[in-house]
Amino acid sequence: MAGMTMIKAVNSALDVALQNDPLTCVFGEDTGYFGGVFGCTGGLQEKHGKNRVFDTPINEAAIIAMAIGMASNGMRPVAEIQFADYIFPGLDQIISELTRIPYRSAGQFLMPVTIRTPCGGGIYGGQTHSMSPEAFFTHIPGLRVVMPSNPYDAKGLLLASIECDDPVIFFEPKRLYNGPFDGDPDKPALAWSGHEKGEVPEEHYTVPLGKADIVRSGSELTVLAYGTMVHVALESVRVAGMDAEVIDLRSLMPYDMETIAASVNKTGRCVVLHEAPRTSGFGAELIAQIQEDCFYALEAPVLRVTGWDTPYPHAHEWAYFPGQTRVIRALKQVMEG
Amino acid sequence: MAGMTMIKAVNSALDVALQNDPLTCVFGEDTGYFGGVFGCTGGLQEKHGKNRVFDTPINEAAIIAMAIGMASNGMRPVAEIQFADYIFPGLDQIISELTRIPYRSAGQFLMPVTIRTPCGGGIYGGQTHSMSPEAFFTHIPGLRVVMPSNPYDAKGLLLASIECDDPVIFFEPKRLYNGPFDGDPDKPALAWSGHEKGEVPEEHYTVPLGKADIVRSGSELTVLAYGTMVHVALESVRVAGMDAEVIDLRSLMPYDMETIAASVNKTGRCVVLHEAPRTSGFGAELIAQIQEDCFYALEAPVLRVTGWDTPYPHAHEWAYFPGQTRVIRALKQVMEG
Amino acid sequence: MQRINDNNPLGFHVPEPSARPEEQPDFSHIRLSDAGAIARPPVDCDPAITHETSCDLIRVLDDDGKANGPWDPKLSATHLREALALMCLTRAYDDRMFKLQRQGKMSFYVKALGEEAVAIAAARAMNSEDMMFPSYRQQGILFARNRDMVEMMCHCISNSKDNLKGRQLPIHYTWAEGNFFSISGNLGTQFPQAVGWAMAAQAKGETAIAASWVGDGTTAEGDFHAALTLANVYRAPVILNVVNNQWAISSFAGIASGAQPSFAARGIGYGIPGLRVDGNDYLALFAATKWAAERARSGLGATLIESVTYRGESHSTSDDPGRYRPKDEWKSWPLGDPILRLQQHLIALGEWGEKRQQELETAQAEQVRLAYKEATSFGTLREGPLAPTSTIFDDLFVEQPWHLRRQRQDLGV
Amino acid sequence: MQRINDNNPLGFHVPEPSARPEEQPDFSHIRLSDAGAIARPPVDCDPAITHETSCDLIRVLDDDGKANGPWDPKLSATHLREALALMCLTRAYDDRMFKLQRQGKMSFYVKALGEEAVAIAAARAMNSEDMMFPSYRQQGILFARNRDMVEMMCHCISNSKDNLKGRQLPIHYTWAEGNFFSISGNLGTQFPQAVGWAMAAQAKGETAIAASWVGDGTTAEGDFHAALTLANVYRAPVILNVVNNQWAISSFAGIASGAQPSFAARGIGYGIPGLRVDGNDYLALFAATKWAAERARSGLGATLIESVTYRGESHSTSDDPGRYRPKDEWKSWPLGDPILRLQQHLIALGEWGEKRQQELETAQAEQVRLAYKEATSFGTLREGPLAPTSTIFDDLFVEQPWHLRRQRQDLGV
Ligand SMILES: Cc1ncc(C[n+]2csc(CCOP(=O)(O)OP(=O)(O)O)c2C)c(N)n1
Ligand SMILES: Cc1ncc(C[n+]2csc(CCOP(=O)(O)OP(=O)(O)O)c2C)c(N)n1
Ligand SMILES: [Mg+2]
Ligand SMILES: [Mg+2]
Repeated sequence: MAGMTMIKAVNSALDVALQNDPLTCVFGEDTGYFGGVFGCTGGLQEKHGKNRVFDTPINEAAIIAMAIGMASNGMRPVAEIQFADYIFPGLDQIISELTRIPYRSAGQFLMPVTIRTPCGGGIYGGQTHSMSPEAFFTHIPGLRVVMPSNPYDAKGLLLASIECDDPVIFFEPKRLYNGPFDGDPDKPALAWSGHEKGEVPEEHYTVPLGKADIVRSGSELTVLAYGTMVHVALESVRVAGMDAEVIDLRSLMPYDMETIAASVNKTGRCVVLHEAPRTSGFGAELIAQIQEDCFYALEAPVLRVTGWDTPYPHAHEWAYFPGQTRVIRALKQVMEG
Repeated sequence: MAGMTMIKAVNSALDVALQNDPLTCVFGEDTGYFGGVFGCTGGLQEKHGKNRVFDTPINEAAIIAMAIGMASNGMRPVAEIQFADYIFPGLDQIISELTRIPYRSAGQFLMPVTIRTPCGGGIYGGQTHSMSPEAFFTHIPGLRVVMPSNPYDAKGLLLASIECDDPVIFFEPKRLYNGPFDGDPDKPALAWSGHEKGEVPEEHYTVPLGKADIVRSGSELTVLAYGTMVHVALESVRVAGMDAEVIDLRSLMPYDMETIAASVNKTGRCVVLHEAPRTSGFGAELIAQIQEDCFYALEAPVLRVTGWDTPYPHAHEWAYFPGQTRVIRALKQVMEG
Repeated sequence: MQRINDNNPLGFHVPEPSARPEEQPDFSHIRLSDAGAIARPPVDCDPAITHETSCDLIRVLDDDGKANGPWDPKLSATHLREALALMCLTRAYDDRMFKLQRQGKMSFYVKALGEEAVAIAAARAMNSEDMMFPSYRQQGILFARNRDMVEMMCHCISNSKDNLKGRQLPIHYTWAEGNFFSISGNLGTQFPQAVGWAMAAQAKGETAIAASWVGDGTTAEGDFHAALTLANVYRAPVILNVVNNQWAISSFAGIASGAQPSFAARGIGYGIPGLRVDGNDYLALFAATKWAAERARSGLGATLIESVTYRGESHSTSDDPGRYRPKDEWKSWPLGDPILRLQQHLIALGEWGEKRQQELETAQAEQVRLAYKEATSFGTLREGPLAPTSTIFDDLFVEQPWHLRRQRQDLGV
Repeated sequence: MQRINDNNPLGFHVPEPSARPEEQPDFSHIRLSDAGAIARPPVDCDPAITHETSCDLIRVLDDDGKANGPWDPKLSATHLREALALMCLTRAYDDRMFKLQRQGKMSFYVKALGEEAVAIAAARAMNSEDMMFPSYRQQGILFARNRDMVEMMCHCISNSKDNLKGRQLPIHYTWAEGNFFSISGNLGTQFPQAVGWAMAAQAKGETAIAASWVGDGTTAEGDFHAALTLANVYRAPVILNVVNNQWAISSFAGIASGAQPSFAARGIGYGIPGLRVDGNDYLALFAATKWAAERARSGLGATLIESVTYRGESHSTSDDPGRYRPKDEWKSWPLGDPILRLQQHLIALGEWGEKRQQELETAQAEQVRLAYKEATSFGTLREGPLAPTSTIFDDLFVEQPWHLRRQRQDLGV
């Protein structure tokens, strides 16, 4: 065990993967010598060589197409997209190719590709360094969508993603890279050191895909969250003094409906949180399925607390971010409902 | 009034727009001399000149970027993407540019761009000529999403879209181009001639954006549909002999929550239909909002009948298409719930 | 502000083809070279010197069917007869399948009529372990690699033996065993993937190379640029082919090429040598692919080959070319018919004749007929049997997750 | 199958820069030409003949600060002094803003250090009604077009007078009035948009042309290809600029250029002439832009101009260049500093001197200081006032729809 930030945990997962499988390689914009703009691939080129950890031209479609081509030739590529906001030039390669090739070839070509990309706001990144585009990806058949909320899960989930023969998109909430964030920008920044989930084994381990984590048990209501919002949820629940069950989804697709339904059937109330815009966000999917599977247990409408249906505004970042005030209001509202 | 197919109605709308506004132009792959692979732009080049109706290179990003550039120079471009399946190379220009420019320029540059594209299955088009990707677009802030279900609406909505200063994506369900389709592939194909909504004025008119159409009133339950599924809904309701209210959404974003809520509050039961894959499809958004706004009126869970979470399989098209059998089953189930 | 006005079109420029329906075909814009006229640079040449090879036309066969010049690959008569047979087989297969589609036996078909040499020459100039990332018009590769015709047909009619379980439109073959990638319905996507495959071969220290094909129209897609950029930067062992068959559905090649009629010339700006080849000349095509393959195998990187040919048939079974080009345009095509030209060459060599050609055609027609008969014994799209319906939920994830299981159960399969 | 092994890297090829931290800077790969050595083709030349102009380096100013050869635009001393002042103003502004960012006054900043000539020369060689689609490193255009500096700063500190209502990261200016498009944070997207704008100008029969800029790294994006393809096909009156400042964050230009170091050379394959210009030579840049503008206005279409320069500062305030390149690399840059070179020229002409330079710098520092003082009087990012919070829901739709109204109410604004 070692104290690790989420950056270090991601780095450690990549290091282990490169070590264990000679067919794994790591690439993206600035990921080679420099080690990535957030440092997630730092030191890996030096250690594993520039044939296995290298820079790419600035073309997200090319990055993903290259990963597809490599996978079709038996490799296990891990591609980085510098910011989730910049993934769209590569989206066609994901929708029309990466996720379709195993299907349309009837399994003749598998696509064990992992795409890592930092997402989310809270760093004054403005509208092009803050997006949470996960909902788009949950609507793509054949794609696994993963988002960790802490260093321990980040390493375990990333190794599970890399080792999985399905294509995976792995979102890293950049606001959590250096410490947990409870949604209050005025507090001094927290660090992972000292945090239970900041203790990460140096060696190989995995956290299972498709399994949510009940990060706080409770009986009054269920809060569903992932990424940064997990920490906002925990703190909001604490401040509001509620006996809430907080579930960290970890895998968004396939999501862990079993765990979700068990909780909502128990509590009868639910709030869903995400940073992404509200309309057709992933919260909508969760709510649609919850009301179908848990209808008769529900005592109030399931509420969503989300980003607004606008780009992430730079100066008004904290009016956009679904922080504690809004979360607590929803928690209370759902209890009254 | 004239009998028009949906192809003719689209063509007539473009013709009127080109006639009325010298700043309107129409372009896309094969849209010039040939008049489009479905004929929607047929005859327009001959009539309005090749400076206003022309072919583009095969690059969907270029097509949309060109439209953006033209709009920024005061024009009102109408771009065609040959199949909705092929829009993804252009998605970055839609997400990062078209819909953001008015916002990020604080209104200095408006984007009165209309993107037309045929969508949906039912023509044995296989996985690359059958997609219904509308849900992706409903998650993009600042974009209007429109899908007509008949020639009359097609013309009126298309003219409204072109004349609107907001960017609009206009989906044309290709299975409806030549006639309504009730979901039964074994019946002889129907034609628009004789259909009430196949009677279309030759001149200018608009159908308002953002307004749903109650295509059948009823009191027992509400069926929400758009595009091809409107016809499947109507026929299923008829076959099942139910007193259902069938709502044709027409505009998906912004959608007409007022009409939807009024209906669901009245009936207490609701089924949502779409051809697109289920998970994170647009049905999820509708259900999430309905259960929030109409919770206490609901007597059963809102059900979705949708395409599966797979690409559109070629040979098993009819096992994928959410046809009458599945719709009727859901109608019954929601009545029992 | 001046308004748009048809009478005053000002500077707006949209390229137009030389002839539209009812007009005289006109190919005077096609820049021809004499057979044998273009020098063959060494494979380790500086890409910058390939202006001639990329802007003029590399041709070996002259009008009399004689082979000329430095690009003559000097193939044996046996090789040439095999090549001819493969081109004829492609055409025989296409003819029958196209007709069957018209009869409603399958949903879609695409012919390679007039450009059969492109695929056959490339496939034969490469090795069987080399990986192919074709577009939908290189079915010839499958014949050249001896794929079972019955299997090909089973795919096209989506029956119970379709190796793609009915999931793909006809002619979107996949054949991993034969190193033939999954054909995409999305234009151009396979171009940069081929580069990725080639990079992996490099990384693994293998010797196989990759090749990919796009059409003239498809060069406009961003993925074309992605492929050239990757291939250049990583010096990948890949052959990038543009099949310039003059048309992209209804758009003539000028809607992609604009003022620069050579697509091969695009390569040079990316540090990639360009070869512009008579696409109806089997010998020239074979030689060009050999050159590129040797370059790739020597660690020198990619080559961009443009095959100048003509799409003899409609784009697919879904369009009528009479609506956008002169009906008989193909007849005026200055590079002729690739099959006739190779025949003429063999005849000139004294290695072929009318009779052998007729025997070949008869035998192939029978082969295709029998194959179709056998294929239909495994079902057809309309009448079945198809792959089991439950298979529509397979192959998305290595293990079927709960949501697909539920959906399968919902469908009752 | 052979496995990857560090000891046996086989054919895998990844370009490497000539020097990394702690190593000696080395620019021997930069192909220089003598000032005045490159011929100036007529603007209606065939793009195919622009190999020399696109692969060698168009230079006017020699080492002694003398102007040479056919590209000398023969500008007046007054013009040159203005140009110098604008470049100095860019630098003075950048310096102060960069420092203020370090002090936490704004969230982000990007300098144009070392490449100031690129934007100023282009802006001055074009007309004020011409439309600019810049990247984030052409702030000089705003100075050349006399944008109010206080307004620029109000945007950067996102205060109540920010004309973008605080919605954009600093330096992502928009100024419609000054024909300056909305800068995107997404690389390359504006390149094909500029072509669309130019096509609209054509369609409307107007005389204005457009220009756009991307960096060396950004040439790899698909939108670069989209722009060249559109510009070629529609013969659009647009100037497409590549600012090759040797670095794209931590990646050297070779990660985009591969074996073909000239980005200007890409144009030829698209039927677009290429000009490769000493990017630190104001005279050469001005002349190149003039040439391209004349070509565009004559209905001859686009030009691709590569400005060869060096990014003197970090990529932005977010990175430390000492981690990926030699700290003093800029000092070895063979094309020097664009400001010093223009100064030297003016001094050689007897039109400038130490003292005037010092006066200029003092005055500009004061101008910037005062402007910042005034800007802060309208608020700052951290302390406000900002645009009213309710504005975050504006400008998405012409009329605010129900869902945004609800969200605004939910936020209580
Ligand atoms: C991304 C994408 N855009 C559009 C299409 C529709 N489409 C299919 S084939 C075709 C024309 C292709 O022409 P070309 O590249 O010249 O190839 P050819 O058919 O002549 O072999 C078009 C536009 C598509 N399949 N994919
Ligand atoms: C689509 C996209 N991908 C990645 C990025 C992240 N990014 C911002 S600037 C940059 C480097 C650009 O380098 P270059 O084009 O050379 O321009 P320069 O900064 O040198 O002016 C990168 C990778 C982005 N902004 N947009
Ligand atoms: Mg073609
Ligand atoms: Mg750069």
